[in-house]
Amino acid sequence: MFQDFAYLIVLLPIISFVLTLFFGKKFPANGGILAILTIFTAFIISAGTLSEIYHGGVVEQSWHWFAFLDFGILIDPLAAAMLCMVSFVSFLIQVYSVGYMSHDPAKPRYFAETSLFTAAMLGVVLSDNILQFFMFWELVGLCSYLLIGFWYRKPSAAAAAKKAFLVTRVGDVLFLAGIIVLYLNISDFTVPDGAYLLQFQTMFAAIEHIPPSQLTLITLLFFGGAVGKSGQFPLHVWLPDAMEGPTTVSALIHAATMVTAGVYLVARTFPIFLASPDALIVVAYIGGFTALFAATMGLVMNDIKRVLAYSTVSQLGYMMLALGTGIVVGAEVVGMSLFHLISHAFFKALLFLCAGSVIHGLGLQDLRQMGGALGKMKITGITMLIAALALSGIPPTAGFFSKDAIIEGAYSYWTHTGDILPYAFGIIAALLTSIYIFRLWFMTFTGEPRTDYHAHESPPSMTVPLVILAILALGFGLAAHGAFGGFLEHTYSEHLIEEAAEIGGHHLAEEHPHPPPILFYLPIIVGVIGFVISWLIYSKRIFNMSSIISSRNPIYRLLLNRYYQHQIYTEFVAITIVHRVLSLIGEFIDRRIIDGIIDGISWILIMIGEVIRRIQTGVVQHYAAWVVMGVVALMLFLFHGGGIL
Amino acid sequence: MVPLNYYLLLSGVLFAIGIYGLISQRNGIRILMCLEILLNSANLNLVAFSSYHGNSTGQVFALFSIAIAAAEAAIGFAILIALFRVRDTIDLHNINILRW
Amino acid sequence: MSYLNYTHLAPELIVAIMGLAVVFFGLFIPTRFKRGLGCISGLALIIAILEILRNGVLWESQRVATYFYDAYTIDSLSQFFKLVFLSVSFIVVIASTRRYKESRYQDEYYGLLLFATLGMMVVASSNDLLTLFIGFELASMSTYALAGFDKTNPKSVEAAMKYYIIGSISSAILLFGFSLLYGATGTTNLEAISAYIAAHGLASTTGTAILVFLVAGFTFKMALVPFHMWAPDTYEGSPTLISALLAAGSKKMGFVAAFKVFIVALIALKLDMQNVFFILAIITMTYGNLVAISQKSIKRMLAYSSVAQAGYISMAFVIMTPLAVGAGILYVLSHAFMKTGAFIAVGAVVYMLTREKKNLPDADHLDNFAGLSKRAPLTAFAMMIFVFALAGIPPTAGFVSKFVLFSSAIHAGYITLVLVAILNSALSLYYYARLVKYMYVLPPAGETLREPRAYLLAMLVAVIVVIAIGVYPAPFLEWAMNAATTMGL
Amino acid sequence: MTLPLISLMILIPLVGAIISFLSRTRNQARIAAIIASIIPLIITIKMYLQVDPSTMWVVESYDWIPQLGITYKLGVDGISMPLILLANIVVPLTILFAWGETKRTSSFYGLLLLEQVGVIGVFSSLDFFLFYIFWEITLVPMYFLISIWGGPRKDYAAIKFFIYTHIASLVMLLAIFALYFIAWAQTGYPSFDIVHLLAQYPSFSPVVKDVIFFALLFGFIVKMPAVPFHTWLPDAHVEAPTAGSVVLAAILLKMGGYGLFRVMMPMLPNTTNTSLVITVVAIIGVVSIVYGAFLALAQKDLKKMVAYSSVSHMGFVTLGFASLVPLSVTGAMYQQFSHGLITCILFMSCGVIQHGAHTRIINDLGGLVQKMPKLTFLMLGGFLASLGLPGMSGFIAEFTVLTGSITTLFIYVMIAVFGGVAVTAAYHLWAIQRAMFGVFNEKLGHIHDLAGYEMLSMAILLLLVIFFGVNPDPVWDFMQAGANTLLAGVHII
Repeated sequence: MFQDFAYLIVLLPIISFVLTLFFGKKFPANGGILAILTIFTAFIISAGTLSEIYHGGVVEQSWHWFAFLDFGILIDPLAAAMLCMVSFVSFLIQVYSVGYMSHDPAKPRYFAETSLFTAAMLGVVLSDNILQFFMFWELVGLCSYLLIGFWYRKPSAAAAAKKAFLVTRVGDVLFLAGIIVLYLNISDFTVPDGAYLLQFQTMFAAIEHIPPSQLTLITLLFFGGAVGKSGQFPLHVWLPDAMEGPTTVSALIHAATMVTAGVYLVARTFPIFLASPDALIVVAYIGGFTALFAATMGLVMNDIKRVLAYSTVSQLGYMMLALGTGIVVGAEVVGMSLFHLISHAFFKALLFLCAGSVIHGLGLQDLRQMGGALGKMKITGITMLIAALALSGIPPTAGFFSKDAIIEGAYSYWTHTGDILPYAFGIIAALLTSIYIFRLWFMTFTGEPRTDYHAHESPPSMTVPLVILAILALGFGLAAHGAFGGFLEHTYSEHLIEEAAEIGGHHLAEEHPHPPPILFYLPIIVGVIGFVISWLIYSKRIFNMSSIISSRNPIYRLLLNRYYQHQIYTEFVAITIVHRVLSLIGEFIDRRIIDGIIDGISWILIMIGEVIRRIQTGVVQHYAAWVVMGVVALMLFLFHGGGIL
Repeated sequence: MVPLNYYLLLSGVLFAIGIYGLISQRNGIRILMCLEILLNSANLNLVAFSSYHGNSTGQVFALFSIAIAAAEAAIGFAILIALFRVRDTIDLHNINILRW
Repeated sequence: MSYLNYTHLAPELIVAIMGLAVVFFGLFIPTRFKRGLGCISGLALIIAILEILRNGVLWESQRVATYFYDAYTIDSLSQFFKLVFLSVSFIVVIASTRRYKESRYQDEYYGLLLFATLGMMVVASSNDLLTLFIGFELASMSTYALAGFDKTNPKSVEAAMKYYIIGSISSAILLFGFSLLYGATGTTNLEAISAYIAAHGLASTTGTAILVFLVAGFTFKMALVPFHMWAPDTYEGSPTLISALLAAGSKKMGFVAAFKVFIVALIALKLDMQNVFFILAIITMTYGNLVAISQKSIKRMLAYSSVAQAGYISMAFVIMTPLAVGAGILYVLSHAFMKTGAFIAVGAVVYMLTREKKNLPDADHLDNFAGLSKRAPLTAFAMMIFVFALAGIPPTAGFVSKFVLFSSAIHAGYITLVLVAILNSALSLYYYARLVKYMYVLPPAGETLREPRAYLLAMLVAVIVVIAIGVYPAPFLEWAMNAATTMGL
Repeated sequence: MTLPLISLMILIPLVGAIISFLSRTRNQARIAAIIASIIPLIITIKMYLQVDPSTMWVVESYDWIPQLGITYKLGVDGISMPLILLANIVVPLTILFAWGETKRTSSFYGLLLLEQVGVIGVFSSLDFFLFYIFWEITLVPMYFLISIWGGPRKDYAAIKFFIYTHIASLVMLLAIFALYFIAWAQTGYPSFDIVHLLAQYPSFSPVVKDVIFFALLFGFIVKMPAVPFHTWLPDAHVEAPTAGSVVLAAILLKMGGYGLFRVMMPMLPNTTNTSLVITVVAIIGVVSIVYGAFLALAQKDLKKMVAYSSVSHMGFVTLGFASLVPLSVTGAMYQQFSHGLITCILFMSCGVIQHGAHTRIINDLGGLVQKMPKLTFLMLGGFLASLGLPGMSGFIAEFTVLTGSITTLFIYVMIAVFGGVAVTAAYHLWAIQRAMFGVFNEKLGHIHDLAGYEMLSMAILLLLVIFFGVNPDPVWDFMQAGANTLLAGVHII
């Protein structure tokens, strides 16, 4: 019954977007109420649909669009789980926004754009073909642009918005190229009845007709898109800057919507990735490396939101890592990855909302100025602690279950391929994660205030979502970790996965050996170690950090400058190479050479005219002489030359 | 009987003299005279050819042409007089306000 | 007994009689009534035009009648050109009724104009070197006098002077050429010449000499480089209406004479002729356009443009196919109207300006055209039409003529020639567009002007024909093709 | 009796133009103009609803110059109909946008209508003579629009535009002649009928084929314009008044693309060395896309940037044309249509900014959103559409061109994707960030937001862009039928 209204999941937020944008001022809460209601309805439908397909079956609907393409809805377990998470988290964030944004004059625009953002994300999840997926994907990018640049008067916000759009656009270009190459390979494939070209099911059916090398190309291009959207190395640079928008937007981008789209893309097209010999290895490496790389930067950031941003990048790396281990573990990794995605959505949304609450309550963003806020902001402090525990994978939080599974997957990968690196990345990153998140918590909530501020707890519309999310971050893993994997296993048929693995030349391990006890408990151990280190340094202050935190320390400087990526990406690549050199060379060619030739020709012609008009001296004898010369010349020409035709 | 070539040579010489005069002289009157020489060289030709071919067409042509030359000279002098009135000179080298 | 039936000579007779009558009655009529002579002349011209249209020779592709011992023929070629000459004269006369309204010498003016027209008509019909030469000289001498008609204006006299001297040289050269041609063939009848050469051949030296002399003689009228030197000076210095007559009428007489002599009589020299005209055409159009760019006097600019246009038309002598000659003839017709119209428009401007300020030097300077669309909207509009027609922008006569002419060149395989012509045509846009810019874009250079009605009427006639040929060229093209076929190509 | 609908569509704006030229007051002129430009739109819609796009329908044919086989023959099919629709949408909206024009209004609106006349004529002519006449007629009003209402370097720009494109048309004319005469020699009777001549083309001798092909190609791609024959465009755009730019970019450039489809497409597979020709055309297309994008990035003037973006976007048309695949050919046609709508918004935005801020130099602007929120909204919509955002018509076009072409032009498509798409986003975003967002530049003084009629016009365009981006079917079906017919005779599919 709910599934018949599946299209409303996207449509309602879009309606909300249009109405709020143009008539926002006339609605209660400047349109907030509309946004909340529509997203809540979407959540209800999503949840209803999930319950309907829980015991099998998928929802498929499509309408002809143009050419060979349809608009379509596909809700399988993967999509259903994702839908519920997106709509639910978005709903909570919207509720929270009513309080958080209460002083902003541009509320209608805010609610309109967030509605569109949610709609776009839901559209990505619902899509049953890769093109529609891409369209909503781009729409997500657009909304992130609008929302990050929400406070467009701030030059830094406008710049960050542009950067976010452009960097993810680089990934999108790769994704688009992937779709195009995919089309190249399946354009003459006979489409099964009831399906159409570029539909996921057609793609999967066509896997065996595509040469593996092309599959690798396609999947790597797809993964390029995922790297851009999900902030993986090396296209992660936009994500920390995306903090320029309102904190709720950060929460929306980092927890529920945009960044998970990349992971969802890989999960959605997982059979193709599996069928390619090398793609998943790349995914694993990039994911693992990103997890570690981002965590190192998270250690030294002083802006509360920036720490969380790098944490997001790092956690997304984990999700990618999980998917990458699929060459050994098989389709189960989709469940693993998505499980982490959802638990991450809860605790990361919680972290951001807490950070928002802190910023709201303290009026500060710099960790070095905070301290001792726990007394004034109990709810925020405690919920944030829960989120931090979840992030660092301390049992029994959701983060523990999800991250543990991933590291275990990496272990399987290690044992089957002998390649330890992804595992090592995962473990070290887990340690660093624990350190930086507790550093953040301790610096914010313990000790003495380092500046004068008047803290106050946030209003209920903000704290209630915090509490709900905290409960989820705490209990979700415990409640769902068994059922979740089982449910998501229905996403891809076993036959499809086996066939794909065969094409890719992978041997899926039947048995996953349990690691020896020391390794089994290692994730928890490093989590605790991290906590202890942070506690000692930032709460007990037993070390003097000034020797490390100094501009003379090259490693610290490297990290604080974020590996000089701004210099490399913006100043060198964007400004120097693309703008200065390439486009100015083009300008030179255009103005001086191409136009120069044209203007030169006309100048020469005019000059010739100026010169030869002097033949007309005005003296009639000269004219007579010309006549005679003409006669003589014609005579000579005819006697000697002639026949030029 | 004088051979045709002699006539042609004479007319050619006359033609060349006329052309030379036209190019080298500055005085308008002389120019007009040179024009007459030019026309007459052609008339000479016509008459000579007429006698050579033994038909009268050339002579008729020459008569017409002489008449036309007379009219032409009249117009030429009329223009020269008008020129002299407005410019006070008939030195054609100086008559060049229209140029380029 | 066709030569007893003189009805086909009616147009010539009308013009001749009226010319004499105008001069004669001019002796007795007081100046203030002399304007009527202009009206009568115009009436005579229009009657002649109607007569030509009425008797239907234009639609014939065969010769219709011959007179005076084969010296004078009536066929569609001759009638077509007569139509051109009469129309040009008619348009000029309309405008002149205003321009010379108060002149004492109106009778002479109209007389000379009619005689000039008559001379041109005789050339168009002549089938003998003698009649051709007489017609040529009649037209030339009348126009010498007309060119110097403003005899107190140094420019006008100087223009007449130059025109006269170069014209006389060319006449002499032409006559010399005729004499050689007569010497070589023993006849002056064009068809007889052709038949003689076909039967006995022509020594190549003699042939070349004849060809060069005749080319020099005719291209002087056609104003092909380097025999064009007089044209810019004369067109600039002459009274503007006479410039119109020279550029549109007299010049076309050169073309019809050349068509007759070269195509009818000297077709045996076709190869040499094509070579010569190939070079002349290319040099002429390029030179004309390049020099026109830097002109500031509109009359002089139009003169150079006229030189360039002559270059296009003379492509017909290179291509020498019936289609090309037909196209050339069509171009002659179009150009006659475009150029007359343009000169009359300039004349109107000059007239309007000098009416206020006597002795205004350089009244036709480009700067005086600034903002003309505000000062004299109708004149400016007509001028724009003529200028775009000259540039070959559709839907005007200029476009159609170029279209047919260039296409005939492509047909005959003269790619180089057409390429040069086309680039020239694009180049010419530069100065035409500049004039349009002055008229329509720049701010007005003075007060609003009162536009003289006679000029407007003259321009209206020209505009109508230019547009008519542009929009519905079929009948005009048919006439031109008929005219071309009578030459027996 | 059936009405000669196409002739009416040409005639009514012509009459409107004359009325407008003669009208004494601004109001008279603009009301005449808007009425005369909307009636063709109504006719178009009526025709749209009763048609079969796969063949030529609504043909009007009369003898014109029988000696040369010239006829007055008009007709529309799936290739031309959407473009006629585009022209008839754009011109009324342009007139609406320019409702507040104050300088020499009667001529202004008249000239805009004349553009409509010429363009509809080009899109519906089935006779080369007629085609060429209309093709040339479009030059004149644009020349006036640039040189009367233009910016500081209008003389240079106008004359450059005029002569440059005129040379191209003349070269095209030469090729038409060659086609005509050789076909005449083959069939024994003269005809300028486009379809007839194109049917004769395959049996020409090889050298002639190539010469004709490249001459025609030159004529069309200068109009498009494609690199390296594009330099007249930035100058013309920068100097032209807003309405002139709009008409120039939105419909005049489309004539080049239309020529490619109508004339070149049937010839392309029959050239002597088709693969070479395709390579050349594809390279031109790709270079235009990439080079245009980079040049746009280098521009300091907002309008010039938009002009270069036109070069870049029209490259997709060339690329789609070269591939000879129905999907991409349809996509290329769609790109013509879509670019026509999108570019209007961009140029209108530039116009409003120029009008308000008296400068278009991006670095001198800044923070305009605070004074012009409505404009910023519409402009952002246009910019996003232009950078190929899904959901807008540009995306459909570019995507289908790229996917369609990939099967035959793999490497070129890849270059276009990687070199063009990202840069396109970059310059659009860079410009809008610098010009519209950030801190308001106080030096700009007091700035009004856009007027109601301007907003209406831009908003309609934006809605159309979104409508055709979400639901391309109405035009797509037409173009697809047209493309299939075109390619059916081609045997390369």
